[in-house]
Amino acid sequence: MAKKTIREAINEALRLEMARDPAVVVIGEDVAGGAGLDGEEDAFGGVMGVTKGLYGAFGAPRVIDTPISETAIMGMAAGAAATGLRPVAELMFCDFMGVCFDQILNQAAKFRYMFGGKARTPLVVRNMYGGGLGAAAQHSQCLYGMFTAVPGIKVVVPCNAYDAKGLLIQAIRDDDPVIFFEHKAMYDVADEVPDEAYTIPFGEANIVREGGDVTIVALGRMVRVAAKAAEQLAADGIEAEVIDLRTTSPLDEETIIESVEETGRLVIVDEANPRCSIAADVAALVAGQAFERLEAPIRQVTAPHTPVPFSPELERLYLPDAGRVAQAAREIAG
Amino acid sequence: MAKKTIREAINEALRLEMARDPAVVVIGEDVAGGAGLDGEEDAFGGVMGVTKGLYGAFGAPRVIDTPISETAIMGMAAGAAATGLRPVAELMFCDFMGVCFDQILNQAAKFRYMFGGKARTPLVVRNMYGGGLGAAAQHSQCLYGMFTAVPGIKVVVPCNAYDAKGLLIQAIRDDDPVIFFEHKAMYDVADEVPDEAYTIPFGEANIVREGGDVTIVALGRMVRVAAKAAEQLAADGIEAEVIDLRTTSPLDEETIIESVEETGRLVIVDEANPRCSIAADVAALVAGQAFERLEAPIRQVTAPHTPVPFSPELERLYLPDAGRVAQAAREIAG
Amino acid sequence: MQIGRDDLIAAWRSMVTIREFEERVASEFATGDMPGFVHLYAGEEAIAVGACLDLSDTDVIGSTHRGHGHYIAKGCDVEGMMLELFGRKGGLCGGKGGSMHIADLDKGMLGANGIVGAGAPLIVGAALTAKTLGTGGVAVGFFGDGATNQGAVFESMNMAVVLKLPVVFVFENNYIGKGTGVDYAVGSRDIAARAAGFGMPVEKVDGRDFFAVHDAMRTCIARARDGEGPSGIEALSPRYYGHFQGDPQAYRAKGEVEALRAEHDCLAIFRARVVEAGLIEAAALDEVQAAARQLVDDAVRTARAAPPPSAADLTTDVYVSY
Amino acid sequence: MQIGRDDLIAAWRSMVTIREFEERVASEFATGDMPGFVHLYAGEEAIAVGACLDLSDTDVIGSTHRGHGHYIAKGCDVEGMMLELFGRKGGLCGGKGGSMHIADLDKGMLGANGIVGAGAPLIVGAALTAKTLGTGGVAVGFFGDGATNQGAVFESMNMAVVLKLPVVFVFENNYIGKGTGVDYAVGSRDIAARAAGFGMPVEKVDGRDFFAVHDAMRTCIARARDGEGPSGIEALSPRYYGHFQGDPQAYRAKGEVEALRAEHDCLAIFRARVVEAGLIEAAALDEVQAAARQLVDDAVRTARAAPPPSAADLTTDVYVSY
Ligand SMILES: Cc1ncc(C[n+]2csc(CCOP(=O)(O)OP(=O)(O)O)c2C)c(N)n1
Ligand SMILES: Cc1ncc(C[n+]2csc(CCOP(=O)(O)OP(=O)(O)O)c2C)c(N)n1
Ligand SMILES: [Mg+2]
Ligand SMILES: [Mg+2]
Repeated sequence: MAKKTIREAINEALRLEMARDPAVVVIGEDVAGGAGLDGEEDAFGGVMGVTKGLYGAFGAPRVIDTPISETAIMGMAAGAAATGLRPVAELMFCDFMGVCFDQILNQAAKFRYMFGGKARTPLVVRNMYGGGLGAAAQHSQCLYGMFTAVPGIKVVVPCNAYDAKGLLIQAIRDDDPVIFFEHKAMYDVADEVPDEAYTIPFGEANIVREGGDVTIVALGRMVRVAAKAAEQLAADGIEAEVIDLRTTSPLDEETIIESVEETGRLVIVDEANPRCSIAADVAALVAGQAFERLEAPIRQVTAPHTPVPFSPELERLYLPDAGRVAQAAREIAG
Repeated sequence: MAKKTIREAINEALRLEMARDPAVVVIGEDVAGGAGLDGEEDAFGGVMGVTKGLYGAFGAPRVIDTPISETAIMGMAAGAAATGLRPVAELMFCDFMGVCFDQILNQAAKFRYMFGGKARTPLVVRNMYGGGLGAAAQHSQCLYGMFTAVPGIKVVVPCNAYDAKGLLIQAIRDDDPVIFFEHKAMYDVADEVPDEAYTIPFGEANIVREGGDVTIVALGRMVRVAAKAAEQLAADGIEAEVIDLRTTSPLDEETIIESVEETGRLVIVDEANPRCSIAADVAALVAGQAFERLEAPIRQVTAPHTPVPFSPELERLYLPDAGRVAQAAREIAG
Repeated sequence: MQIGRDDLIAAWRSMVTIREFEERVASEFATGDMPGFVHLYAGEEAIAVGACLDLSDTDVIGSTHRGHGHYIAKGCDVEGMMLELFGRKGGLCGGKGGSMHIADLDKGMLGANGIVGAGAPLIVGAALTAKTLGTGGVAVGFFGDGATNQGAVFESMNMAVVLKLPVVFVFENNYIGKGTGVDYAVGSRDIAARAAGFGMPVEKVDGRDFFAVHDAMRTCIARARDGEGPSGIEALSPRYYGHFQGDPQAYRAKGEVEALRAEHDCLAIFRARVVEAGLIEAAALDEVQAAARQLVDDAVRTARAAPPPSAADLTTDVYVSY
Repeated sequence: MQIGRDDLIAAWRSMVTIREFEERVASEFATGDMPGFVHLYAGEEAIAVGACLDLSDTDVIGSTHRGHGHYIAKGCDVEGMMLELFGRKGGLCGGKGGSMHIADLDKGMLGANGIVGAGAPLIVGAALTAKTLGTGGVAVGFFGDGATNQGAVFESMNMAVVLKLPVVFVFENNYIGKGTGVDYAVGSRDIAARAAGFGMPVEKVDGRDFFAVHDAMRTCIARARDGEGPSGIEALSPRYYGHFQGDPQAYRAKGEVEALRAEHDCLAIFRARVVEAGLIEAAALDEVQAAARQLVDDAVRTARAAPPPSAADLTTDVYVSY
């Protein structure tokens, strides 16, 4: 089995599904690139090169470059999904949901319910989230919480190449709208990824590390932060169980609760701002359903209630790190 | 002191502030109505008649009817706020934030931080939220949680006419962007409201009812539901303390925690969907900061994770009611 | 224009069914038994029917908050809609959608929409499906004069032109958006010309004249089917009722609606034309209208007798699987 | 056009300062010491400077992600921007904004914007302030060819026309939006005509010719100041660098940029014009350019020597009061 980066894993997932199903199309700005210009075709292959080569393999009718019109992109994808295609639309940065949220919030998410169960909307929206690249306040947010809040939407936040491929293939074959979050600073992270197609079911969290002293729930890039913290804690003789949510909607409540019932202690690590976040959501779940077994306050390690700062020094302070996670765990696992 | 409806209280707040400060303008669709037509001027005064009469009192330059272009409305208001006006923009239904969220999420909310503290954006966005009128999935949502999640924004959710007037005047005089939520089914609810201008500070929850057995935190229309539940509980000898949040950002953490430290029990009532909600946010706060004094699981009484149904029978089942709140309280106050 | 007798009868049936339906909904809503908000299409029948007459179930339409007429013109079930408007079990959306979300995907009716302008990207998507899968279908979107100022509509026109998609934009200019006049809200004061500036032909027609609408649409639909890309029409016709039921229409001149009904009603215009041209005899038209009235009357009786959705329906249909 | 010598010198100073700044940022960014993303304006200097020459601090401009040129043309502090681009204390935004959010409200620079098209409603708002408070100011918004396809820009043009606001829309057509050509992305293939369809005059000019831009803008600004409402210009001029630094520009033909630099550079055109017309002697121009280079060099030295923001800055400036 070959090592592949998250970039390669996602590209491979798209390739396999486009080859398997003619209804799968990729839509977005510069998903190929070079349209209407004198240089190369497929000049970008997505701003991060994730869709590179798909244009050559499947051509313009399946890899669709668009004007800078996210509302039209998302709505076109939603309308196409409701009428027979399986579009994978690229939003580029999740921050741009601000200009096109209606087509997800009020359209794609609600078709099935509003239309009395008669609609199917197999739409996938790929987007980039997260800090670490100095992209500042409008290109670094973690907005998966807002999508998780919307009934009718599924939300995926993979943390490695293996999961990214399996979850994306699942998302494309899924009959509901799925928002797929990719961390912009993780595309080059590589691990073992099979060449063939495989799916990872939604709503099944991954226990990255077993431990009986404290449960650390994390998602996306924060899973690696949590794992690093767990190592530091192990050195102090504290065994942390690290849970990667993989999907926030559906949420694997069972795995979280079972773990906390064992450890009695919970730390949640979320790169997002704290208010109405996934961190708060998981804390509330446990405070409601595992209270009797809880032996300490639930700690959330998140970004502060501020926009993402530009300066690298400030951004480093803004982002949760292993030290803060370990510290939070020590405070309650004492 | 005269009894006034929430509609009248809001109208009065706008009148007083417009008279007091020439920089205050009202912007929105049919905030007057009748523009370019042969009938009456000020024909609508807002879809619910809340701004009725302002046009006559202050004229077109201060009461600005617009095309159906929410992005331009919100952005114009944000840009005007950043350059010297104090606009009160009307979004009509909060559900419409989907078509204009960027101007709040990425613009108004972030100016001050991105520009290094040099910007002031005294913007107020009035909107209607909530169910109960059979307005269905795209006109009944409770989206205050999504705005609460955004650093740089303040969020107000009044539950009666007195608070609506005082909080709106505060919002207009406030130098930060404020999203002001009005429940569409409560405009005719009346109580004692002074004629003169007064302000209610943000971040100060209101203890609607004192009690030592269980704390019930609620907001907006759910405050009345919580109060009703408290009466039912009193009949069973359970004394509930009912807290009206008034503003979700800033959040009065102190009042909530002090109360739970007394009662040891918490129920949160929120008309919104459950995931990443204010209910979850408050539960997480208490699970982190009042855990030692907590004697029972934290219960959330919210709408289910579904869109808002149209049929009145289904909508009644969808909305939290006093019976469910009392039941949740009994389960933990037993 | 040559339209066969059967098609003319079909068109008349659609137009009078819409009129009978809307007039009846007005009175039913007034009883207080019909929940929520309803926006009535009476007065604009010729637009929906002229636009949809040549469409089949493989063609898709996107509607607005004022969707009853588009729904009937597209051949969807009248009783199913009446049940839905009353929020009853058996309603076309199971009572979960109501008037503002009335839809029938099997018939290519992609739904009314409570968000003004939001249907535009959706029908562009339906057109993308048709082009990508080669179904030969076209997508027709309806938009009010007010909706033409929404970013979603502008972006969609450009997108359809760029991707050369089989879309027809139907701009229903009833000269009012809620309580605001089109000459105030549309800065250019010309919806068709502004739309044409996006790079597609847009023809302005009298929306009260079924034949004018049908002629113009025939050209647009043929162009779309031939792979020549999008186009549009601006059809002018008034609405007879308020923006929503309960709206006193203070923004309109006294007697404005009465005059419009008396002098330029689209049904009367159609009737006069076909009778004078000897295409259909008045009696036949009356028969069709009587049948339509009966159909609506039966639908109301069925709807009023129908039970509400069951409690279990509250949490179904959120996801295909979760 | 008659522009006094001082104004010509000022224009030249702005243009060469932008050029020197951008060329230097390119090399500084290449060292890896400059964080984040930068989008360079080199090649388009005549547009920003021609558009801003007649503006005062009471006039407001709204910029784009490619904002360095607009910022300098509006007379904002060069050292403050260089510090900001390096994310240092003392940067104009305290190191919290960076290149994509460079702003100076005191000088009427409402900010670069990381969201394409989002500046449009904002400058309409600035114009509303000017009109409501009677400041006599105008608002000028800059938008790329790609941005002209955003709903926010379309809605804003209509809003400005409806409210007759003192806005000037400057469409900077460098014929590329990231990696997509304008003739692909703009279905009508004519930005100016499409914009004019919204009900305002929009003139197409050679954006490499400072004088052409300035002339057209003079008319637009006068119109706005006289309360006659919005207008716009479409100015054509290429960008010399990639979409962002690090972009290999594979979408461009080989030698395309080199040819543009050699044959149609806006600085060369300006220089030739004023020297040949005997308005300014070459030596004076060289002096100004040398000073600009020195200014930028000093700014880099200051920025590289400056400390980062302090940790406490992370949580300040979120609210005026909370
Ligand atoms: C995005 C959005 N903005 C505002 C509204 C409120 N609203 C519903 S219909 C309407 C007027 C629409 O006018 P027009 O497009 O001319 O259609 P008509 O009602 O005349 O058929 C408005 C403002 C909405 N539903 N969605
Ligand atoms: C809403 C939004 N969509 C997409 C992007 C990504 N993006 C940034 S700049 C750009 C291209 C802009 O092209 P144009 O408007 O022509 O300006 P230019 O870069 O040529 O100056 C794109 C697609 C963005 N920042 N915001
Ligand atoms: Mg209308
Ligand atoms: Mg460009």
